[in-house]
Amino acid sequence: MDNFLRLIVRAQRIDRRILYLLLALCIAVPIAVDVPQPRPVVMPETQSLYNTIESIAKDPVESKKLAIVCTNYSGGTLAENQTQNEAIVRHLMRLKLKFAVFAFATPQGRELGRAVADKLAEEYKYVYGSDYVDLGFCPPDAIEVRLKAAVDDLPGAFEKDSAGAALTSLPIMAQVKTVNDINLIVEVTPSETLPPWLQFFQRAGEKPIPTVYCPTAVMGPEKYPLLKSGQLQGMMLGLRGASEYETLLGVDGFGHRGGASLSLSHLLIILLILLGNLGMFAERRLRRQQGRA
Amino acid sequence: MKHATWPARIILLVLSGIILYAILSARRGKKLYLRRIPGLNAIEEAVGRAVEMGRPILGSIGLGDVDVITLQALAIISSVATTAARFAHRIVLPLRNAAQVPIAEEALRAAYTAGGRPDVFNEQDLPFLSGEQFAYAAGVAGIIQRERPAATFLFGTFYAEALIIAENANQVGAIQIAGTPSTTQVPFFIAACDYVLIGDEYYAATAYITRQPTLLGSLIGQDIGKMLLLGMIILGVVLVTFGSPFIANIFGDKDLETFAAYFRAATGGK
Amino acid sequence: MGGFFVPKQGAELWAYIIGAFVVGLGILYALSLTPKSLRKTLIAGITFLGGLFFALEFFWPVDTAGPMAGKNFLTAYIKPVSSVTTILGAFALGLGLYSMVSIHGRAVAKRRENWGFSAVLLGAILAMAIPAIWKEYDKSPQIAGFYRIMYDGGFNPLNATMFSIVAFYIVSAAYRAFRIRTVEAGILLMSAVIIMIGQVTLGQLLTAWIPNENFSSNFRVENLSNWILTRVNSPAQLAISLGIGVGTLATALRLWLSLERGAFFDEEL
Amino acid sequence: MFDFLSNDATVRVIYIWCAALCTLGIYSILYKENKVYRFLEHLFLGLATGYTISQTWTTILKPQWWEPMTNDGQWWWALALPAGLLFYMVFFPRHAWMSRLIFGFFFGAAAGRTFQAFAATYFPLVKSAVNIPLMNPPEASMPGAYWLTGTSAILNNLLFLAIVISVMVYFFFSFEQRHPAIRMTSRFGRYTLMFAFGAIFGSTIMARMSLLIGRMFFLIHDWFQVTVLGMKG
Repeated sequence: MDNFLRLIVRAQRIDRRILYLLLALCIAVPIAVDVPQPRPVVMPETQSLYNTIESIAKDPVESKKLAIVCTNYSGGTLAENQTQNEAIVRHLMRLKLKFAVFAFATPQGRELGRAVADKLAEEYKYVYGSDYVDLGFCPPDAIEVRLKAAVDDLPGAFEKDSAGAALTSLPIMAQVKTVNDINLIVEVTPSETLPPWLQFFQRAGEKPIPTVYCPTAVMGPEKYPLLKSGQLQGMMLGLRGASEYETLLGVDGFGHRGGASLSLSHLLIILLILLGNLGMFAERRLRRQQGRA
Repeated sequence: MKHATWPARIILLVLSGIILYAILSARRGKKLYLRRIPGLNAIEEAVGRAVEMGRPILGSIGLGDVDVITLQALAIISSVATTAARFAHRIVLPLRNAAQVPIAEEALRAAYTAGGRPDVFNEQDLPFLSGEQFAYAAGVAGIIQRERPAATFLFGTFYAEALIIAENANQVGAIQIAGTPSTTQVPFFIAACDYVLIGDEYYAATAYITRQPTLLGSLIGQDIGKMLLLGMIILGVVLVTFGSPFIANIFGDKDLETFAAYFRAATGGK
Repeated sequence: MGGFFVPKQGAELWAYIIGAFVVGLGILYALSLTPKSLRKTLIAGITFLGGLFFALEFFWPVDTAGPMAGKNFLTAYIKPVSSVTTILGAFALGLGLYSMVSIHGRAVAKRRENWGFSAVLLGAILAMAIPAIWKEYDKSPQIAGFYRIMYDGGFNPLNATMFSIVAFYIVSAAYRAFRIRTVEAGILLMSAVIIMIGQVTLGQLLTAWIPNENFSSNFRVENLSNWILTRVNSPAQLAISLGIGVGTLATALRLWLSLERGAFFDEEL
Repeated sequence: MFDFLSNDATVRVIYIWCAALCTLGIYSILYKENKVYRFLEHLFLGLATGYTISQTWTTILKPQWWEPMTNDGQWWWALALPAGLLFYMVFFPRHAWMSRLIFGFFFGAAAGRTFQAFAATYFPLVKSAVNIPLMNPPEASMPGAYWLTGTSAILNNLLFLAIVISVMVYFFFSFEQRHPAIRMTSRFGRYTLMFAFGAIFGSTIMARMSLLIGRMFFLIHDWFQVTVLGMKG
């Protein structure tokens, strides 16, 4: 018994490099070998995001308007944000909704967002300029001003698309004049980029624009109050949210494939925490025994 | 909210008025009480240990621009520097934002002078590490592994790089004190650091360390302001429970017409 | 031609640009003559004016109807004023560059220990900055290709890898910190573990047998973790952010009215 | 000589190899600090600084300053240059105080914006904190409600209010928290804070693992399987 306790006590101080190696294996093995796995349970906030887009498509007036997909991520968070972005764009394209790609946190965001739209456009026969448009990149310092101006004159505020064509020359913009011609704001982001939309755009028109949020898992929790306060109509939380959304759409994307690695790594951490605590209690017990002896 | 509604004007004016009144009365010499904030007493201890071990101190004022939060962080690091200067001890302070460079240099030079050892101050100990978040993190991690600081002081705005810095410092056995208003990073500081300032303890810290009447007064004003908001929340919940969204409407986007409608309803539709 | 503040063209434009620059330098010179006793007042005045614009624009009543609906007399100037702040902020970059280049340039020039790393750093600045700007003016494929190698082969993967390294650190931090030594540590551990289980499919399988309806649904782990996030985490976050909000407001007031004290503000000028 | 740079496939092979080596080299710090990491650290700092320079020019100075000034004839932008020079006054000790003029302008602008930011950020939060009736909650009559919904909604709302109050009380600094009621409230506040921080920690783990999954996917798939082994993407 004592030998067993001593073994557990030693497990309390596993060298960190062994922890790192274990983690690398937990992540890498499921990627190298395709593991079958069950579908996730869909969370209410993900379902609500899905329903928001569905109801826009069903509304004869709203479905004619333009959605804004703001892709504020960079290469660092591709795994989460790109997967979310693909799921959203796929959904919009399935429902034949028009949308604009836009970014203001990093110029990379615009490039990445545009690349996703271009890739899926082939599949859904979307045509640039009439089904979707690229509003370009706006430097973060200027976003406040840009959005304030866009409230009354959207094409005027953004002026040109990323290729330099005047927005007014594109067929998709024919019906888009002001904030009232926007039916949805999608914010895909790894950072604090939601406030400009909420402060200067969402409620600047005749009625609030449905706004949905696709943050990395770390940014999500602090925004739950906004779901309750009605400032957000849905949220796709990190890679898990993307995987749930893929379930709703019935597709197998990266969200689904990465799921096994996610599960294993979480399991590893929980086991390690368990081991560490057992070790601590075992040590206390040993010490007490020694104290008695 | 694009422009102020009337309730917003009144609330902001009242809050600002309370804070300013508290500041001004503190500056006129009113005695002020401030409760103890545990982590702050550890600062001297950490500096002392670094001196004993003969290894440098590492500071960071985070990723923020030259803004309110960063300036608060700099004030805390400066007071650490004054203590360190008394023992002619080195502080390394890597910077992420170009505009922070001249301000940090000036502040630390002043701090070392105040501690009596301006000769120990060296501009090379305040390196600028690119404008990019993770390049900064990579640079700080490298500095930590090479210089093996005995104590770290991490104050300011932090994002995901917080854990990179804190874990590397943990590996070299540094005693760590951190404080940040970025709530998302607090749990990681709790996990990796010895003392952590949470939420607006961060704003209280400078007042507590410097004992400046202005800052103490401001803190008292903030307390009264928070009590006011809390009082309105409690009153609002009671009113909502009895069917009146009055307080909820005050904090809404709609301006006077809502209240006109409310009073019409309250007075029987006149 | 018309007025003074209208766009100019050609040689006249350049004359105006140079003229404006020279006048600006003149103003700088005049400012440098400010007597010591007035300096703090001057700085306080500029600080106040910088803030007054945004404060007034927000507080000043707006028109409720007509062409200026939802605007006041300052709203139109928000765009140019913000542009000015952005541009001036960009000019500060040179300060950081100076610090970096002087430290590493000196290391290379004096062949200090490990000067090779400093040389790599200086070389990398040029290798990235030059093609990144050049490709804006010259669309040749060679430059695009070189930029691609620097960006997709260097900067981007270094960035992503450094970010992902947090995953390793989070494991060692969790392993060390989540020991039930105190009540608080126990609470931290419990809520983190429930969230972790509720987040992954493997964890959700644990309670997938419980019917997801009515009362019993409360015991499913994903609903439990959602409850923690919305019902415990939310109000706590809300209360923290209200405190921070009032703190920010207070500090903003001190800065705006030049009441702030501390290392930077108490120096003699 | 640099013709290979115009071949997309060649460029792709080069940058994938570079990226893979960079990725592995950075991870080497997990074992211990070494020359490879130090090389990549300096490379990264240089590239990042170069990137910052180029972005400052291409996304800010060129479109917002240089082009309006030289193409659109708005000559008055030339005045921005002397104003920007104020930053550099720190290099001249006699005139260093002048840099405070521009910092002052920045502090002022940041402060002036705070009023709107406060109203826009915190007012809706207060509104949502208030909207929690402690009797007849609307949830009780929503679809999907069952016999306990009404009670649990009330309990949840009470909990919400209790947490808001206790956490705010925890952050009051101006009086000693001696009275037992206040001490209990404040301690409950601290416990709920720990609950919230645990929740953030737990949900962040998923985000960070996702990043690592992304990098591992690159190493295993893009680099090893496709580029090294030549398997089909």
